[in-house]
Parts: sequence; structure tokens; C-alpha cells
Amino acid sequence: MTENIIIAGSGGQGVLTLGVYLARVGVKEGFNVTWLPSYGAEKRGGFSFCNVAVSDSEIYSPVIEEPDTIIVFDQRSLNTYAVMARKATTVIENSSLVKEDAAVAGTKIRIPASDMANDLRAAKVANIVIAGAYIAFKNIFKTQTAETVMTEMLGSKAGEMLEKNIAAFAGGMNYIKEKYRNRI
Amino acid sequence: MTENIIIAGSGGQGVLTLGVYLARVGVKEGFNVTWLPSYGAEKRGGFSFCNVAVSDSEIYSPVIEEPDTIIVFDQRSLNTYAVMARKATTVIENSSLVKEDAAVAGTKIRIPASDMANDLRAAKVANIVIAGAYIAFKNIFKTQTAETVMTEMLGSKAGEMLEKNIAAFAGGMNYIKEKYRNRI
Amino acid sequence: MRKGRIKIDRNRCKGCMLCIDACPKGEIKQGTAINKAGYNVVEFRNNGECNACMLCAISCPDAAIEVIEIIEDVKK
Amino acid sequence: MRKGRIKIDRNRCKGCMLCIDACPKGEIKQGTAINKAGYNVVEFRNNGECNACMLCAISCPDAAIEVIEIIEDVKK
Amino acid sequence: MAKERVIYKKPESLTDVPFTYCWGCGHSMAHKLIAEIIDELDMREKVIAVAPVGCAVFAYDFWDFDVTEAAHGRAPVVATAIKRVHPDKFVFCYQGDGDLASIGMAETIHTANRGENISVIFINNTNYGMTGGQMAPTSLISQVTTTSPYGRDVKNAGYPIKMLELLSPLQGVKYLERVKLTDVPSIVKAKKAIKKAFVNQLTNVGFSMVEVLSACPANWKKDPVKANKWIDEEVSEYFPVGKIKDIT
Amino acid sequence: MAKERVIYKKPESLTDVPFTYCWGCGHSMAHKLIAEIIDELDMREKVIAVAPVGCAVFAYDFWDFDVTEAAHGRAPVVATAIKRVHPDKFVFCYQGDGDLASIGMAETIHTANRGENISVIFINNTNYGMTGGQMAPTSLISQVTTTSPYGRDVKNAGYPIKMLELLSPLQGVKYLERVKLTDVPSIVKAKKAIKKAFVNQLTNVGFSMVEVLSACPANWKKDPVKANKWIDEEVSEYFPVGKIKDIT
Amino acid sequence: MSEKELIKGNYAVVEAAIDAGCRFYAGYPITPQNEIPEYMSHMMPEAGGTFIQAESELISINLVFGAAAAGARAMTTSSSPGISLMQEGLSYMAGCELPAVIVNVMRGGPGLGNIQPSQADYFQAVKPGHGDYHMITLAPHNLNEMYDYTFGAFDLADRYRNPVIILADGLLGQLMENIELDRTKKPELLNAPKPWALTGARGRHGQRILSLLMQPGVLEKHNFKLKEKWDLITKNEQKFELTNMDSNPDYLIVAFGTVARVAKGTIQKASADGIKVGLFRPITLWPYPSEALKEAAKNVKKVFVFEMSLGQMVEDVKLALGDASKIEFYGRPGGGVPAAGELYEFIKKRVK
Amino acid sequence: MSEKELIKGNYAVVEAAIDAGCRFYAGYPITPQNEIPEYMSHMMPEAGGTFIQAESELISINLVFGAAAAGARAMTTSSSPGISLMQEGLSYMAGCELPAVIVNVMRGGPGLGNIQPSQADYFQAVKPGHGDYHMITLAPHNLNEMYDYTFGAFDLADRYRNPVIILADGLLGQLMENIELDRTKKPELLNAPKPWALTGARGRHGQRILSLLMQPGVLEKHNFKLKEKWDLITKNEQKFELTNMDSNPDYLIVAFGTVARVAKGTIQKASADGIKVGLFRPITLWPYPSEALKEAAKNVKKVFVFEMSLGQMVEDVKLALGDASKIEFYGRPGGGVPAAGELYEFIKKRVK
Ligand SMILES: Cc1ncc(C[n+]2csc(CCOP(=O)(O)OP(=O)(O)O)c2C)c(N)n1
Ligand SMILES: Cc1ncc(C[n+]2csc(CCOP(=O)(O)OP(=O)(O)O)c2C)c(N)n1
Ligand code: SF4
Ligand code: SF4
Ligand code: SF4
Ligand code: SF4
Ligand code: SF4
Ligand code: SF4
Ligand SMILES: [Mg+2]
Ligand SMILES: [Mg+2]
Repeated sequence: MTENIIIAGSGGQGVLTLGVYLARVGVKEGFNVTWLPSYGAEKRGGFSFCNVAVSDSEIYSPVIEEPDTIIVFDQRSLNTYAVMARKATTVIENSSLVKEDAAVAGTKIRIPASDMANDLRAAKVANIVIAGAYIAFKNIFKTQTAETVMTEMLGSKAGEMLEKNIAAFAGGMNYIKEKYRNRI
Repeated sequence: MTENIIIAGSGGQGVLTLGVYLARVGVKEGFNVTWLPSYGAEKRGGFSFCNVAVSDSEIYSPVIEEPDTIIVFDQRSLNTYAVMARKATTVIENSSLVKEDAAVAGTKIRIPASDMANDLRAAKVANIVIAGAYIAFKNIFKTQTAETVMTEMLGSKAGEMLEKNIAAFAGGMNYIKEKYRNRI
Repeated sequence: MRKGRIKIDRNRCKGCMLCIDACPKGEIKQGTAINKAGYNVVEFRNNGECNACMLCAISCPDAAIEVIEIIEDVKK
Repeated sequence: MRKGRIKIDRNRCKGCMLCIDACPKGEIKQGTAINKAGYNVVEFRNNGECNACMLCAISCPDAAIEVIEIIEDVKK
Repeated sequence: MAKERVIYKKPESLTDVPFTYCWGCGHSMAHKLIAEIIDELDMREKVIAVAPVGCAVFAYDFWDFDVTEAAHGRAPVVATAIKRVHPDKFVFCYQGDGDLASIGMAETIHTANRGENISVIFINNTNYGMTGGQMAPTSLISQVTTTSPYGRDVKNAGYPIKMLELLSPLQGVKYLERVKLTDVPSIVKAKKAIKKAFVNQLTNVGFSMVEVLSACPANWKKDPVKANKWIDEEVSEYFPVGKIKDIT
Repeated sequence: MAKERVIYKKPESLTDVPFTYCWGCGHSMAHKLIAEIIDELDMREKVIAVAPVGCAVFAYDFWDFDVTEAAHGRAPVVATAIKRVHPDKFVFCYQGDGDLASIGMAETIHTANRGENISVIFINNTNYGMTGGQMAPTSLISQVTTTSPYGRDVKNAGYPIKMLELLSPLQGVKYLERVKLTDVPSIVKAKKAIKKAFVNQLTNVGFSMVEVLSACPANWKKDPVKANKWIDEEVSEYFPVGKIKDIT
Repeated sequence: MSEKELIKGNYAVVEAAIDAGCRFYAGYPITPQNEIPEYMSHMMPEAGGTFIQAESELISINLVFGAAAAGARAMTTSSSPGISLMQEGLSYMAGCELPAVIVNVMRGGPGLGNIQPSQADYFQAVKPGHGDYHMITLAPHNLNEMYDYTFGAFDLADRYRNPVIILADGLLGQLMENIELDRTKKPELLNAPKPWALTGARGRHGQRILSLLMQPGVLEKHNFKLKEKWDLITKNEQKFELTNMDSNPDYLIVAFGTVARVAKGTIQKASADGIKVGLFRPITLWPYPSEALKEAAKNVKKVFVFEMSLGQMVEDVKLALGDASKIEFYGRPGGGVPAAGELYEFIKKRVK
Repeated sequence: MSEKELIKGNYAVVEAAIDAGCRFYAGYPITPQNEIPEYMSHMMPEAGGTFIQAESELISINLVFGAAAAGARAMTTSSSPGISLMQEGLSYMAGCELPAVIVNVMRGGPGLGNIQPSQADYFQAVKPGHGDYHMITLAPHNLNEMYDYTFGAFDLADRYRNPVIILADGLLGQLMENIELDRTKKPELLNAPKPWALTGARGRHGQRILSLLMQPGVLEKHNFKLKEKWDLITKNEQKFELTNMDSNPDYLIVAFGTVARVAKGTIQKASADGIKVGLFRPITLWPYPSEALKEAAKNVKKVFVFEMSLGQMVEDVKLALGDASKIEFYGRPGGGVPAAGELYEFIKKRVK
């Protein structure tokens, strides 16, 4: 099993955290994992992205050439990374910020993560909505593991945030289970 | 023709200047010349020495391995450089500061240069006394050239110093011409 | 009262709200549009209160505001 | 008057004459001997004037002077 | 009918590239003021600027005059050489606090001491902005940064350095002023100070430096308005604004 | 019968190697005083000294305690690390004016600013002794040196740097005094100042520096007596002796 | 086997140093290694050691010099331009025989360059600054090794009284990867006496640490003594890894660090197409495992050298093999990271 | 033919620089090159240029950076430890494509070392600092060349917009020797326009000098562009001297700088004994004249590489010849200057 994920968006959208989160879930399930962020001064340009690779064998290059999944938080990111999609690629779009019309190779999943997060009055959890969607759709990681890792990562910051995260995660999962029922 | 000279003494005795002087005389007579000083912090130890090579062909190493002439200004210098003398070497000692007894390979020339300079009330010209002696004894350079160069080198500082230098030089020459008459 | 209006360069604005803070007339408000760089740009309300005082423009770090004085009733 | 004498370390002395300058009694003079390092070392005159004031020794940069106080008529 | 007149706009000496600094960043404001002054002095064509290593390393993207890079901390040295080669040009360097007060300390002091006829704009944002908010020599006492997680500890890191006060005794230094950018009056003062530093060079007065207390909302983790407030309440408490030296 | 008592002799903390400095060199006197003080404080076995690059690079030949070399100008940094590793040891650095005030400027200022609990002996002989008498940042105005053949020109080289006055505003700096060695009273004062700087460290007061106006007869081309006179008349005119700061 | 941890490369360096008994760290911010001083500023005070944010890399290396002279296990870290500022200090440390660990998380150059991963400081590490000297240079290619090599570097440094360089790159610094640490391992020489260190001349004469040897011939002798040390290190410390060599490959890749791990992907791709490619990965870049490389390359038709530079290690490959005719070089300078497929394309075109 | 002059090596450098139109010099004292800043402090003001005694070598190189950016012909000089302090600056200059001349009058190392002549900074010059870059490196072996190469270096630097290093040593710096100068020679490119230099944006947009290229791929492109330049230089600028090659020698010495001139004496000694030895003297150390060396070594039985170091250039000799089996190395590190007889002894023992 090898799952190569590219996650892209803008600073502040929780792109890197989503990557770390998925990476941690992967580790917890006993996989080898790599997570490689964009770093440093590029931030100033507002771009943010990372590569996450999960595999049951050794991971060679952490720089993903052939993504199995591309997650884009906004239009600019889709425009940049759409080219990397192949037929086997799942492209998960934050439909709150990505227009409908762009054709991409592979399977397109759209979820209004930002809107859903705003509904929870926690714009920051859009990434967790997407995490839920990803886990539901790809079905690589166990939901149970995902929830454990979430609690671990929030650590002391838990409290109300944990609730919102759980709600966001569940929201993401449920959205997929409903809208993309037949394709899960 | 190749003439390799080592000159050694202590700081302040005019060792390097004597070397430059002989080097300049060499150039004036159309030879190739190299002059290589000891330099820098060694000064603090009080040592001073230089290598002068004069040749009608190209001079390869300016570091003299086989000196034709060794000029020593004081005992310490003789002790250090005596080993380099071979049979064909002329060793010129400032007998004011070098004891008589040391045996050296090669020809030994002794001249009380410091005393002679003191007699001229110009301790600094001991090196010029030796220059005169050297030129008289080795007979490689023309006296005329040596005198021209002396004037050139003193330049603006000439005046009374020029007289003393000329006297010192003549003193050195004459001393050799008398004492070492048979061996010139 | 002097009259004026401002033009906000959407490409330069970063929605820092310093101009909102600076405007004595409340003529600038948080906007909803997002520019290429991903910032929420601010908007000129154009309530007719603007007096071309330039405080917003001077306060704007990003040189995103142009201030235009409106000289009314210019005869001949 | 206190009495004293000094010992000059010939290996350390550089003939800088600062001690000569410092001695109120003129008890030190330029010497003729040359040491290993090539310096003209100074000499203690030993004129009986030395009062062990140590000014020479304090002035000597090279720590070349030892000062000895001579305590006369020491009775048990 | 109404006639319109543009009374404030982006200065000519800025390119059309929007600043890529974070929102509310003091670099943006400082860039703008400098460009305005250069327009006002009508000298765009004779300016040679030296950019620092720091967030403002990209200054050359925004200023439409000649700009060279300099290695981290070495800007005043590069500026010195340019000015010596072209005494008739206007040369200034623009440096952050890490650049000028930390790695560039020797360069700053020696340049100031030589009394080079250049102008230095010193952007003090109490941290290393570019590299992610590490402690700088100018970080306040107890300030938490990414390398002072327990707050700047004077015992381990010393007191925040007041560069202008440090330079003040040097005879070659002619003009030192500290300014802030937290509201319109202080922006106006800041501009005046920078202009004076520039005019000093044009009139061959000699070395001038203006220290600009400057917001770094991103690393301070404060929005721009709060960042300015922090400058007013804390930063300028330790680093008092005003003229430190003026023997022009 | 007369009894004899040695009342002054070479200190224990000096080796038997005669100083190789030139005659009348200030380094010799400074070495001697330091050794005497270390004897007096009975701490030879806990001293770790840092030698400079300069004529005193050979200090380790003369001092009989632990000494490390440091790269040119970096002595205070090396001393900082040693002191941090061994807070119970006595650490001082000994530096020339080229070393401390020129290439080592940043190291000096940052160490002082961090308020490191070390002692610095600063030998100001207004030139680069070791390399043959080049101009230093401390060379006097109009002083002729091998690199200022026309005399130090303030327009080109700036004013001579007064290091103590420069360090004085830094809060971490506790004690600064300038001394000379030109006669017995000033030697006695110099020793007292150095001793105070040393005791400051022993009592954890913090950063102390003593600047020693020091003769370089060789490069000044003056005999030792005249060299001292020049210090009295010219050097200490520009660099006034006395306490510059004392908040111990 | 301990549970897997997910850790960032730069953090692994810090953990390793602390575990190895490093109690003195000095560093200056520079991307892509900022997490090292940042994490150190947390960890070192907890470990009871000294953390100093140096005011420059010049100050960093000289602080490390002082700490090493005082007998502490000391480290500094930086990235390319910062390492250049340490060249004088490194030469001094080698000359004075002071142990320390220096981590270079390389970025694109020359000059200010960029902050992407690079391997273009190979020369500076293995054929370094003024005077004859060497520094043991270790090239990790995953995060376990970021930890292990850093940990081991302190023993190596102490054993040979010599600076040791960890030559990583921005990718390894920024990467997170699961690693398995054996935290029970103890550094071998942590408590070994350092009689040469300066701790005050208790009951003995003063001693010195120096590289200045003015007397004619003395420095030369010192150099020959150092050379014996280099020779000993060369004999004892060469390390390398072989991959897919059992397959009797027809082709050999030589690569280190990040490129080596990418190359493992390349080998797999080639294998899928029935092309047998092996990998020789030098772990010590100095001493370079030349004999082993020669042996590995004996039976192959071509040797592919891949670097994230315009070609630096390739010289050592040529020197090892003697014969350059089999060697093909491909490099990505200025921050470009090659992809496994890209390297495979290069190979495919040259096979057949 | 002009009259012979007796001149010191360090002075020859100054004369050459002034004659070549260098009007900006910054330097810091360090033995054995002190005469350069000293003489410059006399000469530069007379020539109407700028002399700055920098407060460190770091300041020297960055002053030179600034002067070069402003379009001036600029130079700095130092000796080994000082050159190490310039490594960051040199990388910046190469990255920014700024021309300048740097003279390294090498001394014994590592560390503070001593002040005797050395060649142990060969690596640092030809396989330099962080990032991929090269500097044209010229090795004079007599004082005529100290003048000529310094003079010519300014044109080379301007032609390729790249720093040029004169790699001399303490012996060449301190030596006096008669030289014959053709003072009528004019630098070719002195008045060539430098449109890239910063002189104020008169009638144009602002322009920049920089080495920071953050956008992905841009720095890589810049590196490949620079590589084209290095390739061009490698093609055009290789220089070397052959001695006694007409004799069809059985043995070949490879040596540069001071060692090469000593080796000429060795050849003569050998010749007197009927042993035919030739000399290949690389003049450009980078680009290394590899093809020419290969050609020169074709028919000899042995190649003797002599250096004042533990062996640095010998690597380039091996790379040039491919086959190391004929090569014998002898080196004197830490300031030792070999004598002609000493080298001859070495040869004799290996010649049956
Ligand atoms: C020699 C060197 N060291 C470190 C760096 C990394 N670096 C880049 S910017 C910077 C900090 C700049 O901080 P500051 O000068 O305060 O500027 P700011 O970003 O805060 O405006 C550092 C350390 C570098 N590029 N070169
Ligand atoms: C990096 C470096 N630059 C230059 C030198 C050469 N150098 C040796 S001593 C010295 C000058 C020392 O002058 P100062 O510090 O005033 O000491 P002094 O000899 O006058 O006591 C210099 C420049 C060096 N060793 N290292
Ligand atoms: S001050 Fe400028 S950048 Fe900030 S919100 Fe207003 S217009 Fe936008
Ligand atoms: S010009 Fe004055 S009134 Fe008008 S929007 Fe700006 S600040 Fe408000
Ligand atoms: S002061 Fe000391 S060194 Fe000088 S002459 Fe007197 S004894 Fe000799
Ligand atoms: S102790 Fe006093 S009196 Fe005696 S020699 Fe010394 S200075 Fe003169
Ligand atoms: S990090 Fe700070 S200094 Fe840098 S651009 Fe952002 S706000 Fe400005
Ligand atoms: S050169 Fe000057 S500082 Fe150096 S030993 Fe001689 S007198 Fe002392
Ligand atoms: Mg800052
Ligand atoms: Mg000095």
C-alpha cells in the first residue's frame, strides 16, 4: 500500500497541520510516513503546501511525483496542482473556495469545507472537515485511529476546540458518506 | 656565474639592507638576482637573515641550499649557519662580535666591522663595512657599481650619511686588501 | 467641507484595517472580496462623508489608497 | 635608611633603561654585556645607596629585577 | 460640474509589484516613505540602495531604482564602497535589527566611526522576521520568541541593545533619530526624520541613521492594529522615540 | 650579621621563559602585573586565559596557567564559552587594539552586552604591533603608521575609537577603567584596576574591562623612555585615563 | 523495538545531540535549519546545558571552539552561507585538535541562493579551508540517520579530537518521517577523560591549546602528526551502504543523502523494467569509501553519479575508480531535487 | 626592453593593480602580505583611487563587493586565515557575477599556523565555498608573473564577471627579484562599458545585483547559466608552461608556483646526472589544464607531483591523467619549502 498525498492552500488554512495530522494517523496505523512542507520565506507569498506519503514499504522520495490524492483549499492551489492529477488520482476540493468548472483527470470530490467550518463558528477547522472527508472517501485509515490522533494532537488545547474538531471531522465524513455514497 | 649569499645577524644590524644592497649591485651589473628575507614575527626573536642569489642564468630556488658566501654579524648567527659552509664557501665574520675560535669549512674572513663602524661614530654602517669587504674579497661586482648603488639607495638621506657610508665601504675594502692581500 | 473619495488598489490591499482605524469618517469598511494574494480587501463606503483628508492613505503601509479631491462647482 | 640590593636577570633584561630612569639613587647603569637575545643588559652599581625601594623592579616590564632587603645587625 | 484631483497616490519610485510583506508590516510603510521622499527630492535616478538579508531582502522588487543585495549584516560596508566609488550618487542602506545589530554589529560601528557619508534606515522589529521570529539583540526583556521560549532572559542573552545610543558617542556620527509608525502623526515625523537623514547625505554632512520601530504582526502574532499598540505601549517604552543625536 | 630578604621577584605565575617582546613593550609589563595579581589572589590553578592574535599571541609561553589561542578578534567569544562551561573557573581574555577594536568589534560588543562574567585586558598600543605597525582603529589623529603614511586622516579613516566610552552605555557592562604604565604611580594604579576587574569576576559582578595604554617602542620608533613620554603627552590626551564606568 | 515516532529532521538532530551528552550549543537562525536553534532553546536549558543564540555564525563557531577547549561536548548548526562564515574557525579547530559537531543543512547557492535543498557544499566539507586539514563528514539520508549520525558524531569527534560535519540538506531538515530510536544507547566516550582540555592548572604547569607554531619545522611536524590521524581515520571510519548489489546489477548509481533515497526509488522503477541497477551510497564523504566503491563498480557497465549540484562528489568517484570512462553524471544545482523518474529517464537513455 | 627593476613580490602586485586601472583597494594586515596594503596606502591616493584599511577581511571582501557592484576595478589581498573569512563574500560575488581580484599570499596552516610559504589553500581556491561556483585561479612562480598575472586578472575578471584569485605564497610575496616590465601595456577592458553596474537609474528602471533567487527553478536556471560561463572559461583560459619537454623526458614533474621554480633547479640537477625530467607547470589552477597535462604525461614513466602541502593539486593531476599508477607525490606541509636537491633525492630513489 502506498498513498501519496499533496495538500495545497494558503497560509492560515491549516494546510501543514492537516498534513501532519494525516501523517500521524498513518504512523499510528503502523505505516511508514513522510511529511514534507514548503518552508521558510515562501510563506510571505501566501502559498502553503505539503507532501504526505504513507506506505507499508520504505518511502524513497518524499517529493511526490505521482499523487494518489490532491487536496486543494483554494482556486490558486487547484490551478497549480491540477496538472499533477492522473486518472487514478482523487482530487479533493474545498468547494467553498474552488469553482466548480475546472476539469481534472481522476476523481473529483467537492466539499464546502470552509462554509461547514464557518457554520461551526470555527473557520480554522476547515482542514479537519477535509480530513474527515478524506478518511471517509479513501478508507485507508481507521476512523478510530483518526479520532485518537486528534485528541493527542490537540493535547492541552483540547476543551471546546476538541468538540469543534470532532464535529468538523464528523461533518466531513458524513458529507462524503452522503454525497459520494456510491463511490466510497 | 652564480653567487649564493646568506647573511645573518640580529635585528638592527642592517642585515636585510646589506642583502638588498648587494642584490641591487647585482641587478645593476646585469645579473639575475633574488633576495629573500626572514620576515614578520620572527623579528621579535631578534633574528634577522636573508638569502641573496646572483646569477647570469635563471635563478630557480631563492632559498639557498649551498651558499658560496655566508656573512655573519654575530656569534649566534655563526652558530646557526656554520653548518651550511662547504669547502668552497667564504665565511665572512664580523669579528667584533664573533669569537675567533670557531672552525668552519671553507675560507674564513674576519673583519671587525662593528668596531670600525663605531670608530666612524656610525654603528649602523657596520653592514657597509662588510659590503666593502665582501666586494673586495669576492671581486664579483665592480667597485664603481657598488658606489653608484650606494648613492642611489641613500637617496635624499645622503648628506653626511653618504660620507660615512663611503668611508665605511672604503674601510671594509681596504681592510681586506691589506689583511687578505694574498687571497683576494 | 472639502469632498473627496478614495480608490483602493485591490492588488495591493492586505485588509490590515489600519485605514479603517485611521479614517475619522468611518468611510472604509471590511470587505468580502478576496484578492489574488488571498487577502480580504477593504472597501470604500462612499457615504459622501469623505473629506479627502488622506489619513487613510498615509496610514496605508501598502500604498494601496489613492485619494482624490472632488472640487465641486468649478466655474470657467 | 633601609638598605638593599638588586639582582638583574641577564636572560630577561632587555636594556630598556626604564629602571635607570626609575631609580632615585642612580644605582643602575647601562652595561656593556650582551645577553643571548642580543640585548645590552643593565648593571647594578652597588654603590651602597640602594634602599630597596623597589621602584626599579616595579618599573621593569620584563620582571628581570629581584629586590633584596638587607637587614643589618639582626640580633637573635 | 465637479473636477477631480489626485492628491495622494503611490509614489513613482515604487514599482507596480504589490509588497509581499505580511499585512501591517512596518517594512511596507518604510518602503513607501522612502519612495515618497526620493520622489520629493527628485533623485530616483541617482539612488543606489543596499538591501539587507531579512524580510526586506526583496526590497528590489518594489523600489524602482538601483538596488544591490549585500550579505547578511554587510550592507553598510557595501554602501561605503559604492559611495566611495560614486560620491555624487545617493547611497543608503536599509537593514533589519538582526542584520544591523546582530551579525552586522562590527560593520555598523566601523562604518559609523569612519563617518561615511551614507544614510542608514534601521528597521527594528525586535526579532528576526524572515527566519520565523527568533530572538534578536533588540528583543525586549521577557519577550517570547521562537528561540526565547521562556522569554528573553537578561542573564543569558543580555539587555536589548539600543543601537542609536551605542553609536551616539562616535564622533563621525552626525544624526540619529528613532521613530515609529503607529499613527499618522508618528508617520509624518518618521518621514521627516528619514528625509533629514537623506538630505544630510546630499549636503555632505555625513553619517546618519534613523531607527524605525516597526511592526512584525506575523511573528508577534498580533493583528496590525494590536501590533501598533504594542509598539506604543511596550517597544517605545524601552526604545524611546526622538532625536538621539543631531550635530548636523 | 646581615640578613637578606627578597622583597620583589618574578611572580610564580610566570614561566622562566624571558618575554620575547621588544624592549619596553607594554605587553611585558601587563603580563607581569597579571601574573602578580594571580599570585596574590592565589588562583593560578583556576585560571583559564584566552590569548589574542597579535604580539601577545605568545602569552602562553610566559604564563604558567592554562591558556588557549583564539582566532583573531574572537577571544571574548572563546572566553564566554569557557566561562559558561566552567563557571567556577577564572577566565580572562587579553587582547590588542587591532584584535579587540577592529576585527573583534562585534565580539567585544556582543560579549559585553550579554554581560558575560569575564574580565578583559585590552592592550591599546595604537597600532598593529605584530604585523609591523599598521594603523589601528585606535591610532591617533595624524599618527603616521605603515598604512597611514600621510598620517591618520579622519576623513578617510574616522576618529580613533574610544572603546571604553563606546561600551559604557551597555547595561551589562559593570566596570571600565583606562590605565597607563608610564611610571611607578601609574603602574600601581594599573595593577589596582586589573585586580578590581579580576575580583569583579570572582564575586560574580559581571563584565569588566581595563584598557591599558601601552608602549610599542618598536613600531613607534621611539626608545622605551620616549615611548612612555609619548603616552603621557599624546596618547593619554586623547584616551584619558581613569574610571569610565563603575557600577560594581 | 520501540514505538515509531514521527519527528522532523531538524528536531532529530537536537534529540540526538542531547542524548549524546552535548551540553553546549550555539547557533544563529538560518533557513532551513531554524528548528534546530529553536528546539535547542527549549531543550538545552532543560538538560542543564548552555544554549547561546550567537549573534553570527562567526560567533557560533568560536563559541564552540571555546566550549570544546574547555572539554564540553559542543555543537553548532547552520546552512550554507553560515557555514562559509565558519571556515576560519573550522581550520582553527582542526589545527588545535578540538572535537565538535557541525551540522550543515545545505541550501541552494551560490551566494544567498535560496532555501531549497542542495548538496553543493560537498567540496567545502571534504576539501575544506586554509591549510591541510580534514573533517569527518557524515551524510544521512533519512531521519533515523539524522539522529544516529548526529549521536555518533560526538564520539567520533572525541575519539579523534577533530570536528565532525553532518552534511544534510533542507529536505532532510524539514522532513518528518517515522523513526525508531534506541534511546537506551549510551555515548561511548562521554565520560572519557580529556587531559588536554583547559580546566585550570591544578597541580600542574599551565597547558595550552594552539595552532600557531612559529618555529621553523614545528608546524610541519604537527602537520605530519595530523596526517597520521587522517590516515588512521581513513583506515577505520569509512562507511557506506549497498543496495540491490545481490542482483549482480549491470549499472551502479553513486549518490549520497537525499539523492540516494530518491535513487532507491529509481532502482525500483528500473527493476520493474528488468534493468538491474545497484546503489553505492557513501555515508562518510570524508573519508571517502573509495576501495569499496571500486569493488562495487567492478562489474558494472556504467556508473551513474547523481548529485544536487553541478558535480562535486563525482570527482571523488573518478578518483576512486581511476577510470572515468564508465561514469555518467547528472546534477540538479541551485535547489532542484531530482525525482526518481527523472533519474530513471537519464539512465534509460544511456542503457542499451 | 625596459631596464630591469628589483622589486618585492608584494609591491609588484600593487604596481600591477594600479597599472591595470584598479582604483579601489581594501585590505587588512596579515603577514606575509603586509607590504601590499602598506604600499597601497601610498600609491592609491596618488592614483586618485580609494584605499580603505578594512577593519577585517570580512569587511575587505564586502567593500570589494560594493565597489565591484558600482563598476570599479577592485582588489583585496590577504593570507590564508583571512581568505577563509572571505568565503561567504566570494560565493556572493560569484553568484552575483561581480568581477574582482583577490590575492592570497598563502602561509602555513591549518588555523593560525605560521607565516612561512605554503600552498595548502589550493582546495579552497579551486573547489571553493558554498554553492556551485568557480574562480579563475592563477599561480605565478616569479615576480614578473606576480605583476603580469595580477595585471591580467582585472581583464579576466571583467570579461567573465567573476572573481579571479592570484594564488601566491609567502615566498613570492617577500621575495625581491629583478623583473622586466612592459609598462606600455594597457588593460584591454578598462573602459569597456558595464551596463549591469549600479550607477543610478538614469533614464531607465532600477536594476539589481543579487544572488537570491527564491522562485522555484529560477536559481537552478541561474546555475546552469553560470555553468555555461565556467565551461567557456574552461575552454578558453587554460594556461600552463612546459619545461625541458623537448628532451623527450622519461619523467615529468607537475608543480605550480614556488615549487615549480624549485623544480626547475631539480631538473637541472637531474639533467647533470643524465636523467631527463620535464616540468608541467599549471598556470591556471582553475580551469586546470587537464588535457595538456595528459598530453605531456603520455610518454613518461612516472609523474612526480610536488606541493607545499599534504597533497591537494595531486587530485587534479589524478583526475587529468585518469590513471594514478604513474603518480608519485611528495609534499611539505605547514610552511616547509622543498629544496631542489631534496626533490631530486625523491626522484632519484624512484628512478631505479
Ligand atoms: C550568514 C547568514 N546567516 C543567516 C542568514 C539567515 N537569515 C536570513 S534573514 C535573517 C534575519 C533577518 O532578521 P532582521 O535583520 O531583523 O530582518 P527582518 O526579517 O526582521 O526584517 C537571517 C538570520 C543568512 N541569510 N545568512
Ligand atoms: C584573520 C586574521 N587576520 C589578520 C591576521 C594577522 N594579524 C596577526 S596579529 C595582527 C594585529 C594585531 O594587532 P593588535 O591586536 O593591536 O596587537 P598588537 O600586536 O599591537 O599587540 C594581525 C592583523 C590574522 N592572524 N588573522
Ligand atoms: S491600510 Fe491599506 S492595506 Fe491596509 S486595509 Fe487599508 S487599504 Fe488595505
Ligand atoms: S481621505 Fe480621509 S475621510 Fe476619506 S476615506 Fe480617507 S481617511 Fe476617510
Ligand atoms: S627595566 Fe628591566 S629590562 Fe629594562 S633595563 Fe632595567 S632590568 Fe633591564
Ligand atoms: S631598589 Fe630602589 S634604590 Fe635600589 S636599585 Fe632599585 S630603584 Fe634603585
Ligand atoms: S515576518 Fe514580520 S517583518 Fe517579515 S514581512 Fe511579515 S510582518 Fe514583516
Ligand atoms: S612590536 Fe610593539 S607590541 Fe609588539 S612586541 Fe614589539 S613593542 Fe611590543
Ligand atoms: Mg527584524
Ligand atoms: Mg596593538
